[in-house]
Amino acid sequence: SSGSGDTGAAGDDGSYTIGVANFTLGGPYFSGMDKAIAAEAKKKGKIEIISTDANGDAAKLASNVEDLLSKNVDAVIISGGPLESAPAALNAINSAGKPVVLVDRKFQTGEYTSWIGPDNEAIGRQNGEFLAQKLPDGGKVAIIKGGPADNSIGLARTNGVKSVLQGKTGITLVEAPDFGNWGSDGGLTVMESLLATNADLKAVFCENDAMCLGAQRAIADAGKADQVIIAGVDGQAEALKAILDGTNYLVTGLNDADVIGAMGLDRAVEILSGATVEKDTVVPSPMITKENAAQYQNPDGSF
Amino acid sequence: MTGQLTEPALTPTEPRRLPRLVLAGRDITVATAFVALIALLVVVAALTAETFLTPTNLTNLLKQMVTTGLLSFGMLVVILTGGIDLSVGSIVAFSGILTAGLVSGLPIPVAMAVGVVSGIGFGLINGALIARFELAPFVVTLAALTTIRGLAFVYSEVPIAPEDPGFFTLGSATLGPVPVSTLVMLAVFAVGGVFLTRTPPGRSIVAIGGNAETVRLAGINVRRHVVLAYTISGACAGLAGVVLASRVGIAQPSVGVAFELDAIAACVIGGASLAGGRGSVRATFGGVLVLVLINNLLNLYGVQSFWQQVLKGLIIIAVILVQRTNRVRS
Amino acid sequence: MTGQLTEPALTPTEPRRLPRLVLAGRDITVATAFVALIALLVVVAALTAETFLTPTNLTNLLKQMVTTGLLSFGMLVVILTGGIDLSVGSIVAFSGILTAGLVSGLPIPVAMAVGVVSGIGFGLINGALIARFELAPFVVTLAALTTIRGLAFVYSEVPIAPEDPGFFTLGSATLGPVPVSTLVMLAVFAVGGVFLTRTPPGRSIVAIGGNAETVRLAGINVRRHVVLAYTISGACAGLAGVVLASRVGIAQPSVGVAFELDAIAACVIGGASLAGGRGSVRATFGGVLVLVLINNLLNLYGVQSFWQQVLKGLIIIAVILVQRTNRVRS
Amino acid sequence: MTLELRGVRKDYGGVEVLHGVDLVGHPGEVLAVVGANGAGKSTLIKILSGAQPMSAGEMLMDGATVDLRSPHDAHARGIRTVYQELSIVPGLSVTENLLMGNFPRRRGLIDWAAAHARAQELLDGIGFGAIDPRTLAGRLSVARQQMVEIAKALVAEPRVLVLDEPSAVLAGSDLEALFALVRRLRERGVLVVYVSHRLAEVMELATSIVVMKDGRVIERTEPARTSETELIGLMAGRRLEQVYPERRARPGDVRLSVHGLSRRGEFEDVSFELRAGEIVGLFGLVGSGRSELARCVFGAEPATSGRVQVSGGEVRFRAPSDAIAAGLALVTEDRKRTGLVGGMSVLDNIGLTTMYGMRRGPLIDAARRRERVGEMIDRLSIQPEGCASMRVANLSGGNQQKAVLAKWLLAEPRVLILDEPTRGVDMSTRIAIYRMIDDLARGGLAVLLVSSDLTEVLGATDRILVMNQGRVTGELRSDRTTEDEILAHAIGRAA
Ligand SMILES: Nc1ncnc2c1ncn2[C@@H]1O[C@H](COP(=O)(O)OP(=O)(O)OP(=O)(O)O)[C@@H](O)[C@H]1O
Ligand SMILES: Nc1ncnc2c1ncn2[C@@H]1O[C@H](COP(=O)(O)OP(=O)(O)OP(=O)(O)O)[C@@H](O)[C@H]1O
Ligand SMILES: O[C@@H]1[C@H](O)[C@H](O)CO[C@H]1O
Ligand SMILES: [Mg+2]
Ligand SMILES: [Mg+2]
Repeated sequence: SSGSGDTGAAGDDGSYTIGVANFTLGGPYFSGMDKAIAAEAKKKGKIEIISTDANGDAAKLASNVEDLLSKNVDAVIISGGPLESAPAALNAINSAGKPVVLVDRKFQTGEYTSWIGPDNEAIGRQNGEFLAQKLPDGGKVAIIKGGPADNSIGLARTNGVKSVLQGKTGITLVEAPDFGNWGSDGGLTVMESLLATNADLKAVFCENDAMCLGAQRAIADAGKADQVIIAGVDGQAEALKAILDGTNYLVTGLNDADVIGAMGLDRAVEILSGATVEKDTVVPSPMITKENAAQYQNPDGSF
Repeated sequence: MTGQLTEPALTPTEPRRLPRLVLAGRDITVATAFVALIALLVVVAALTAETFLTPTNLTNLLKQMVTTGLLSFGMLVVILTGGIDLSVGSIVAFSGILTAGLVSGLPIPVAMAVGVVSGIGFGLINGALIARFELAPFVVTLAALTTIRGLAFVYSEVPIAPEDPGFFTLGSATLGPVPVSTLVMLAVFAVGGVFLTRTPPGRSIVAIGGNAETVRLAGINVRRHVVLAYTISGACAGLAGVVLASRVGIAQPSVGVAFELDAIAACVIGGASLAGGRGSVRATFGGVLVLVLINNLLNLYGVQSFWQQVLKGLIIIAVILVQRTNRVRS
Repeated sequence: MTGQLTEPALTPTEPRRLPRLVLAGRDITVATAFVALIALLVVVAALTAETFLTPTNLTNLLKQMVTTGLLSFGMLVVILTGGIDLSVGSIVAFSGILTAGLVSGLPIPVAMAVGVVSGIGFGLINGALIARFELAPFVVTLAALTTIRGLAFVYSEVPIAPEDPGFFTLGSATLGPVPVSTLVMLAVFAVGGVFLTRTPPGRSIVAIGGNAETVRLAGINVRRHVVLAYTISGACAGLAGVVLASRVGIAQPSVGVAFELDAIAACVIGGASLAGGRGSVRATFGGVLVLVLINNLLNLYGVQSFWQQVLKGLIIIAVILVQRTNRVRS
Repeated sequence: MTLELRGVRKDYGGVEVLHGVDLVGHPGEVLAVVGANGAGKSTLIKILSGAQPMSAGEMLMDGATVDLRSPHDAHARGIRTVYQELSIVPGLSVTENLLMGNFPRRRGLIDWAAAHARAQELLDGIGFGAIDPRTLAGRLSVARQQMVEIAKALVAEPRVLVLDEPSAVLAGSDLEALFALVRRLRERGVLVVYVSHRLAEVMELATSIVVMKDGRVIERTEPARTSETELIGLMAGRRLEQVYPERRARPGDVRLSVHGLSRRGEFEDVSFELRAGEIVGLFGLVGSGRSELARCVFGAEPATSGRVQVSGGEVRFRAPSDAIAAGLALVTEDRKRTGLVGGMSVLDNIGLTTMYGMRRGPLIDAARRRERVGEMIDRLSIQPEGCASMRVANLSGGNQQKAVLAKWLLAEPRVLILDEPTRGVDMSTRIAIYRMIDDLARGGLAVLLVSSDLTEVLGATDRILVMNQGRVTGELRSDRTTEDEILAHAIGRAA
């Protein structure tokens, strides 16, 4: 715990200041997680949160972390978004002797105290198995990636799907050449192009729900809602609704920003109070279908 | 001195250097070359990509040109005055999410109108700052890009997906094989063409880009016309935002990043000068076609995303090179 | 109005009312006002944000200005010729990932030099296309933005994090309280200032933006100087990419998106005219300071991210308004 | 309408350039304003036309005080101005330039057919019918652009028409048309304010003449009561000696020789020689191709065919830099577009051509440059005092012209091509320029003087080449020819 900082009033009474360094808040998943962290802190009481946004600029993330350290926070939570690593930021935190908890994104390099996030490859496999089961006679399955190419989370999800489907007889995989940029508008245009080149698609997997929601519209517009089924990732509210409504959106793998955010904050507090904690914690990602979708709907959730 | 000249001197016939083919004061060689270029692109596409001429793909093309098309027309108007509007992408996001947010409480057409009006409002503010205080358009609209994007997120951090299926009509309905949204865009170009060539405010906007001081001396209110230009751009962006949200079915505060670049590119590919005063509605539409065709073709060929980027840039250079070479030669 | 008749009235020039004090051709009132503005920002910051004057924060500020600073100087040179360079963000990404990729095989300084050279290469190509074929800088560098971004991904789809701690030195070492990277940037500004005001090529670049035809007829190779300008911008972007990668400790092909906008904003806040021929190295540095201070302050005040964006845009408008009002009044 | 200025003062950034000007003009009068470069003529006109506010004083129309806040105010009161510098919109048709803001409409839309017809009618009506209203204004020659400019001021008949050096770019029938127009307007009761350096035409056209000097009106007279010589003396503040120096050329070696030079669509098969110590005039009507020839010889434009030799050696200029390296210099005819960088200082402008040669290490040798440029400023008496650090665009028109000249003289050329070098330059400065050219020629310089001013061509040169429609149609000795003979060649009717 911290010493005599202006803002860091840490102590044995369990009051802490925790900094949150977001790489970007420009996506609902990320702003949802940021809110979940704040909400959890409020629930716990006596914890002050200082949240920063690097607006997608890696150097700014490093500066923000330095800013946080100069404000003498007790711990830092990093939501790295599409960033693959942030050695400078991690080094700064380490040399300040503060713990750092990564949420969602696990960095490839550098020392961190603890990570909480999903097993993306597992989510992909789970989706793959579901699709294989829904397509016993095989068929064309399209994959829509978020991009850019250096995005390891998306890669893991796609690899998961591929690892299951590639072997299956009768199934052909079609990877869209361009990226959907993790948004519904991107999902829509990429799906439109896919449908033009592959009229006989049977299913589409998107690396997140937002893209699937756009893809679903493109499929509906093309009058193929009965032909193409959809599988996504995240458990975004609109996706849950589509699944529950019995549309051709059949499945998603839960990657709950609310849960991961809350767990991240809990983990930081645990560390600060001296507990020994697991280094890497995989948050389970149950498969969500029409049967169980209702139980994951959370009107108070931020994502 | 020459003044005392008694005999009427021969006046040489002029103008002397003109392109070889002239029709109604335009050198049609450049325009023809441009049409030929687009035709060539289409023919190459049709011959090399089997799926290019399928109805789905053609409908796709028609849909995919809507956003860039709408933004490009508005951008052209601003570029003609010698300005630029970098804020259009953010306006797209704001008007879309605003409309989607209002749909729950208001009739859909009203909500959509409000979305467009928000674009008009932002355009007005841009124009007023630029015209009234003579600030550089680039920085004003760059600041607007930032502020309006922020406002879109302030309005709603999360995407909004209206339930009412009527919300999707504008974006998904078709008239025969032609999407309604495409017709909306074509109507904007048609009306816009008449506006710029045959109405006094339209001509004033063109003239301002050529020489604002002269226009001022002619007793025309330059400021008011500059404001008008940015308002038109804002309106187009607002409309594009509404159409896009309706098409995607979900409005996101994060859409539209870098949309302004494609719109500007379309204008310049169509021969518009960023110094103002030169640009044509038809050629800008051609520029939109070129961009949409490039994207479509690269996708049909299945070119990998980052190679797509590499090629897209190179093709744009090639297109303006061809245009340029032709212009110099004629 | 003889001199100004054809100048578009909307570009904020010093049109009719001239400042009262003129020193060596500069209106010092505006410069003074600008310095006062920055000083005011600093004082307000120091008084209202307790942490502003802490050594950590000041060091932070110094680090935060490096990328924008380097890019802004290069951008200024290009803007002076009447051009623009939108490709700098992509060059940052390319040179960074190239350097990081080479570090495993080459000595670090050599790898870094190669990174900078890649920027020079891209600048050369931009400049050659613009100067040789007289293409619009906006579109050429927009195409380059796309192509070079694609090439960064072609070079490596995944981020590269060199193991050798020597790679981090440039980005993290300090000389006393001052980061080495900041010193590098300051050196660029110092040398650049001398270049633009006191060397023949520098003066030629400024003159070209004022009236390229006059410069050509004066026997100066305009094309070569335009190429030089883009090459300088490319070099600055290459250097910025290397410094950034070293600072972050990892190179990603996706970094640098929209960096060009801040660089352009810095130049214009510093009073540069996008029409070319007007702009100052010192004032551009002031523009960089303004931008960095705004970001820093909004952070220190703990303003919520989206509101930061809203405010950042508004503050930029306010700053150029103050500058403008002052220019007109004096 | 009677227009009156009382005690008008104007200062630019603290420097007063008009020190209390009084002026009265009546309907049906052609009021000529003459004065040396920088005397304040253009400034006065800007005040008359609402383009610049006065710092002190008042303006009255028919006895009532008026406050012009903008050119628009002036228009509304019937004051129209044709400025010294062109202000057409080059990318628009002549019709549009003329009718801007006043288009005929049908059902809300502009009726272009009617608009063109009206423009044509307008041009015909003022004697400029040769201009096709559908052409893009930028495609017209400078002379024709100037005529469009004048036509624009007459779309609605003005009560006061202000013309700032309207004849500077006109010649021949165009000039005749302008004079006829001014006379017609006068008869119709319009007050015409006419600024010109061409005193002959002032004597011919004006009903009254106002002489300005150093920001003051120092004399009001009439053509019948004065003479060109007297006017020149008043403007200069001293008696002027002979205008043109006595030339006794002793031509030396051939410096420049041009053989069969052609450039498609502009000039054809042009051959001539220029010797050291010679001043050769190049006369022709506007549009005869002289400027193009000069630019081509200078390497600014490539030739289609033909050869150029400098001092006997074959040269191929791919760019002006090659020509400059070979010792050529070209003072272009359009100082604003091709002679100056308006936003830069006088120092930067004059030093532009020579800065690469004036280096210390990588830096410009600032001290030496300042000194050399300073010498040039003194030699050509470029005004105002201490103008080296001023923006060149803030100099008066004539002084800008001198700055261009200074730039090229600083380069110490061996062959100097001057394209209308005295356009807009006052008489005493002209005399200085002629003297300087004469001196330089005596020192061995070869000079080609392109000019539309017959007296100048006759007086300042040794030999005259005459061009007509892109061809050299005559070569005459200045001391053995007449204005009529030159003109006959120029219009292609020489025996
Ligand atoms: N914008 C300006 N700023 C500062 N000084 C100016 C400006 N415009 C004109 N001047 C100065 O005012 C004086 C009068 O200039 P003006 O243009 O009225 O002269 P003029 O009589 O028209 O000369 P010319 O015959 O050369 O055209 C000159 O000394 C000139 O340098
Ligand atoms: N049809 C045209 N298109 C483009 N530019 C033209 C055209 N006609 C003339 N010009 C340009 O206008 C300028 C003035 O033209 P002008 O008719 O005075 O010809 P000129 O040969 O220069 O005449 P002068 O004999 O008076 O020098 C020149 O720079 C010329 O290149
Ligand atoms: O895991 C998250 C989410 O799936 C989001 O939708 C995109 O970015 C990833 O990092
Ligand atoms: Mg004048
Ligand atoms: Mg000429």
